[in-house]
Amino acid sequence: MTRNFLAGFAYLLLAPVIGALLAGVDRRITARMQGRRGPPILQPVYDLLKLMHKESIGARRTGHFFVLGHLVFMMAAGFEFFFGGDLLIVIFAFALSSIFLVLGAYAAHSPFSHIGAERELLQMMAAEPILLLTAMGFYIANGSFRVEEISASPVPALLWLPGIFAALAFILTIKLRKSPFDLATSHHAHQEIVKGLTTEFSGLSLAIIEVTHWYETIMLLGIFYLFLAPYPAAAVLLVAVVYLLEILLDNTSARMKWQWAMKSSWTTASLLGAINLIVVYYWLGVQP
Amino acid sequence: MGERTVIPFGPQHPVLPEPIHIDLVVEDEHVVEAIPSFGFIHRGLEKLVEKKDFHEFTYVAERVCGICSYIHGMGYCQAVETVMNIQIPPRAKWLRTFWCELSRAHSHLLWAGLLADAFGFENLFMQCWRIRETVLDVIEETTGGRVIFGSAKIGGVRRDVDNDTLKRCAVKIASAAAEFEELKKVFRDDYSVKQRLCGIGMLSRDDAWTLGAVGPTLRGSGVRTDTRLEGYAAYNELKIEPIVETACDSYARCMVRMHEVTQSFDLIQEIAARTPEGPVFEKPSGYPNGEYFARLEQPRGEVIYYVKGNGTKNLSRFRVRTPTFANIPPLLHMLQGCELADVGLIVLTIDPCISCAER
Amino acid sequence: MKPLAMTKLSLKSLFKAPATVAYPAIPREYFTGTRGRILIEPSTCNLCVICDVRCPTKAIKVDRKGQTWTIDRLRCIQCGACIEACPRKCLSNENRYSDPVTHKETLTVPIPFVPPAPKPKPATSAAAPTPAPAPAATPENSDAKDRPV
Amino acid sequence: MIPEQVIHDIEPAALRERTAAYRRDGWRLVQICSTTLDVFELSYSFTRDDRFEHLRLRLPLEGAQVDSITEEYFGAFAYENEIHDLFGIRFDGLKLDYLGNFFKTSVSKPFATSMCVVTGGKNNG
Repeated sequence: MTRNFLAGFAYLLLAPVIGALLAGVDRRITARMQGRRGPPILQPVYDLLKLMHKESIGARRTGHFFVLGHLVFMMAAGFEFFFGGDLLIVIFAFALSSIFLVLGAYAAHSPFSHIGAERELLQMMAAEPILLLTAMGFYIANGSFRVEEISASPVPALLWLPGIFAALAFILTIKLRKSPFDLATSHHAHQEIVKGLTTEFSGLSLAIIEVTHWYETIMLLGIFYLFLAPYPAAAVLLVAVVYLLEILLDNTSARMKWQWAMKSSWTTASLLGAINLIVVYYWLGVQP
Repeated sequence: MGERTVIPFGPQHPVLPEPIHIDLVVEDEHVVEAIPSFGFIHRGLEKLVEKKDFHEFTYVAERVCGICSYIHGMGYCQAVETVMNIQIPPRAKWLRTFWCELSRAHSHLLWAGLLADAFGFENLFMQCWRIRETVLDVIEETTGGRVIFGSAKIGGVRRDVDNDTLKRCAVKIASAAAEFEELKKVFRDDYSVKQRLCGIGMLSRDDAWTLGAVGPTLRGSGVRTDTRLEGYAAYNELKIEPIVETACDSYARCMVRMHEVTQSFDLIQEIAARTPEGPVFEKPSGYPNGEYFARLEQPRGEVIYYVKGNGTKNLSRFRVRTPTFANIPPLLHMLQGCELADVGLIVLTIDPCISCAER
Repeated sequence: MKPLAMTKLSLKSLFKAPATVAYPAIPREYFTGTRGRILIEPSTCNLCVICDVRCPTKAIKVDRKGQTWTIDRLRCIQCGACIEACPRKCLSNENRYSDPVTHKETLTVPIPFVPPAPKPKPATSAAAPTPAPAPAATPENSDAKDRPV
Repeated sequence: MIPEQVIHDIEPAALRERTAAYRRDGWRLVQICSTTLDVFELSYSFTRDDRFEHLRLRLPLEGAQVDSITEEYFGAFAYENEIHDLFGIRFDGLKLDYLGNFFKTSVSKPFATSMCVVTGGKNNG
């Protein structure tokens, strides 16, 4: 139990640090793929420090509250995950956190952030089913929703759930806000709705959103780790490969429109996940 | 049926680095109405002709636009030369053509990058601009400037380029052309690019013609036209085949420009090999008296320079009708009923340069 | 139609040296003909005012009485009209841009020209068209007061 | 070959009719230009194949008014609004009228007088 708490607190402390470094490496690799030198690895940290010193401009104070909710529930979801708790609770807290950000975007009276919020909701609709499928997949393969028990299983989940793994990788693109799914808000404001969801946040609020995004990234990569949990080295390698592929995809694709985002995730990804689930269900002969 | 929202687009907008403002009335993401406003940067450059010596005005003409600057300066000179009945030396003609094609290549590459950025393809954007940098280097090596060439002069060109430099530049351009072919394939074949361009911003052949579209916008709608065919400068000695696409959508306009870059690269190499020896400048005498409409092909399309002289050192009227100005009515037509996500992209497919449209 | 047609190019770029440089740290190389900024060789100037007259942006001011030559670098468009017009070839083009500034200032160069005795003799020998080194001048703020011509 | 430039001098009243004829014959409107002399001189340029022709009409400086050709060529609205804002010429029957808000100029009708120099500006270059 103490170990669980330690892991949870380690997440709370280290996730932003690792997330920031990961973002820095991401920016560097992206730059090199584009033929540029790229910023220093610590650039995301410099950006964050600068944002914290900037004035927070917002027409309504409720925006700040929602952003705080976004952070707190994200931290809760990640804590629960690394604590080894229930995967379903992790997913629900995670969804709640995203909803808080959407509410924050709606709180400002800006057409850009409103359209961004609408697109974010659509993207959540595209992503949530797969997250639930993932939880169900882990349950069928291991007989438990608890992360602790899943990771203790001697057989890697990847063996049973390759379809769900692929579907989840698809969703990761949406959650990381990378092309082709950077339509609600992208990492740079070159979009027809400026910066969409986060247009109306500035200063400290924007800094909090940025930190939350780092928490989010680390937690999502944690789920990928779970697929190969019995072999830690291989699992870390797997996570790295997934992340590198995400960067590559970001650099080889245009931003798609919401219709395409919905269609592709509900057909390709959901189908992949659902078929995988059904096959495993009968293969294992309703084990639990 | 969603609620109607008005989304302001411009005059300062990250996707569109041009000061045009469009009020987009949207239902969900569907644009019901697009109401444009212009005139944020009317500088009255045409009026300046009454204060400036007609030789000095070349510098002003070059500054009508920051991207297609050279052809503005050269078009002005060509109009004045016709009024004054000056025959410029052949080498000057060839050098002008050389710089014209460099302008076209660099303008189209810049545009391709902006388009890629408009549909969220950052890598493609950076790669286009990387190749453009080679073209800019050639421009800097031959003229001394990167976007403002400062090489046009009434009676010829302001600086000669020795043949060794021309040859060296041709080699650089050849390597840029090879790299560009790789990028062109991405624009031509990539699934996500085609998803974003095909069938978007339709402009039928008839609409393009009656609304007065010019340049790649017109050629992308299947009209075979190119002012270079008239054979100004050294174009009468070069073989120009206008690039025409018939799909009438954004993809067609994009492909027209892509093929034109290749064409320009080929022309640049041909010109570098064929430029004749001789003087590059003939001193004009007297003052212009008379009027002339010069027509040239800018990267963005046909451009008109009207010059009216009254026998003094100041012209009584200089007018430039830039291609963007002619392409605004077709743009309004294309924007009706499009998707919000496509607005920036459609505006870009006419390659807008609002600053030169308003002068 | 090809999905992810950019993959090859992206991976190639990843393992190639970047096309950009760390600009201010590593200075850019200019071409010989780059139109950077205008330099003056004060010893050959005879304050003839032709550059002042020919400058299309009125960036150059020549004060015959005070014996100074002044340039407003922010007004200058590096067109080179003054270089072409100068009869003594004392103006030249340096292929390096002028330094960024935080406020507008002009550069005034004192001209040690001594007007010839009543009988003027055309001086031709001093016209050396070599690119001049940076002039020994002190930049100072000067209001744009009256100018000759 | 650079085509000959034919300029037809016409009466303002004949503009619509001549324009309609060009439209029927499949000409493209290239541009409309106004010049301030002792009168306003309007030039309408048309092109087809390798031909390039202009209609030239003259209007008085005071109370200049002419028919709009947006019925024939809708794209002409841009030129007509521009000329209205810069020269103050009124166009009757303009199908898309910006009512003087096409160009946002600090001086109204800045091009209406020749050699008009707006003094007092800091930048005299």
